[in-house]
Amino acid sequence: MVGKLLGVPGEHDYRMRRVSSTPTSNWVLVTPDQLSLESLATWATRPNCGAVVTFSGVVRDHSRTRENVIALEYETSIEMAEKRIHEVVDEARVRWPSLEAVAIHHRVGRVELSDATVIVAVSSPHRDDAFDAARYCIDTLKVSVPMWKRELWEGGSAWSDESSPIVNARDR
Amino acid sequence: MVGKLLGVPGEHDYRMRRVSSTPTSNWVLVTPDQLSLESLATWATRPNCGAVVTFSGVVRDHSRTRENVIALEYETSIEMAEKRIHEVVDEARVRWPSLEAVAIHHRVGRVELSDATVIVAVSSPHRDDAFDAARYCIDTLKVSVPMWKRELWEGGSAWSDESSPIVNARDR
Amino acid sequence: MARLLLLGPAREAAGVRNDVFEGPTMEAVLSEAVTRYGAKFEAVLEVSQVWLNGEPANLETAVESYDEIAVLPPISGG
Amino acid sequence: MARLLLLGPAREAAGVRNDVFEGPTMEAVLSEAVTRYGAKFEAVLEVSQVWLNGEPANLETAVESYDEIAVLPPISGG
Repeated sequence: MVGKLLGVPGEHDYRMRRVSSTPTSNWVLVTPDQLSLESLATWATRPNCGAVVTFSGVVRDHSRTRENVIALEYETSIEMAEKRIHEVVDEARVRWPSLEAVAIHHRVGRVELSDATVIVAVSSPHRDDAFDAARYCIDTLKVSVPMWKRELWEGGSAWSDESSPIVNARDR
Repeated sequence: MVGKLLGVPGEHDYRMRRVSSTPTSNWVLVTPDQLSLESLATWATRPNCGAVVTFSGVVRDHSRTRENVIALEYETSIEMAEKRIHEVVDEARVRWPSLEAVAIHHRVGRVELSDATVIVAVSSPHRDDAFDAARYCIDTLKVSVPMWKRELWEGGSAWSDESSPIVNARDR
Repeated sequence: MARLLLLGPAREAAGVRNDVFEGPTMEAVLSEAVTRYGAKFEAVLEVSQVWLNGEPANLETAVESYDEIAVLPPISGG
Repeated sequence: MARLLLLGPAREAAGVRNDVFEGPTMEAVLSEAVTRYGAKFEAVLEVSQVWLNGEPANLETAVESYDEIAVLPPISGG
């Protein structure tokens, strides 16, 4: 089980990093449960950080090729996806060393209209870094994390055709 | 009372715009009450929008010139500030016509450590526009909205020296 | 009478947030304000902008009754 | 035996999510998989990438027992 060996869930990572002299932290989660923007943003808010930027991807009622979408359904290997999201976060920290907290949560399974499919929350002393890093995280997640989306409508469903070959986080 | 004539609070604006054929909406508020990221983000989430970006400015424990900041205190004319924030939003809509909902809330009075002083929430079908517009809104608010910040520490306070001459939103 | 609104450091230096003045110009109002509030206010005024009814104004701008003048030191919101 | 993990459209085309194969190479495993699952899977495989134990692999890569091979069609997360 490659993910078990190479990936660790966010909470564990958090505890490990807390003992370092410059405490930073990651919270990565791929889950069938509803996502909470408030949880991620509150968790990312730190007394030494002036800026918290969040991105929420939400299920919309249309796609590039289809109207009347009523839900999305995501399929993945949770451990493989979490490992790859950790690589996105690690690369973001290399590029923006001022980052404090970085949280990325992604849904699997069925997600209803207007619900969040993915949330990125980033804190930094500087807002430019927070904006740039949040954008890098979502842009890179979309092309580097194994995840497949079905569009559901009344009476049918199909794989999304907005797909791209998988690449590595540091190649973005 | 210039603000009363030219500015309208967000809720009123929202109701007015709802009757138009392409419903868009602004929610602008300058308030002594605690801000709620969840409220702004939930309000900004629309079924035709795939992306919601938020920026939260939070009170941090230091400034450019001072350590051990325990709180900030903002002074303004609420009506004048709301009018100028509306101008920021209007200009953002000119630059990014795809924007759906735009909410900007700003605290006045005393704000404690780690609490939000300002929150921007923007939704759009496209995440690039949502990121760019949110960033424009906070960058422009900082140089175009009349607002004065005192830094408070144990036993003293002083006006922030991170200040800049006021400019117009469309000149940014 | 026109209303003068003093904000942030201008309010602090003047010791008041609202006051009233006769015109006829911005220059007349502001020099009367310096006389009334003193050197500390003058120092803040030098780095401030002035608005008339929410729009940028200059020293020549005419001031009439019910106008609102605002003194805006460099801002620090967000 | 090595484990084959089939995800998204590859899982759908194959009709299974997990399967087991003998090596000795990626090429041997994948051509046996095409035989087992048929033309629809072959079409998906052609646009997919393959990983061995979480790292990109190619047709020459050796496959041993307990290895995990993943077939990754173009992704659509976020």
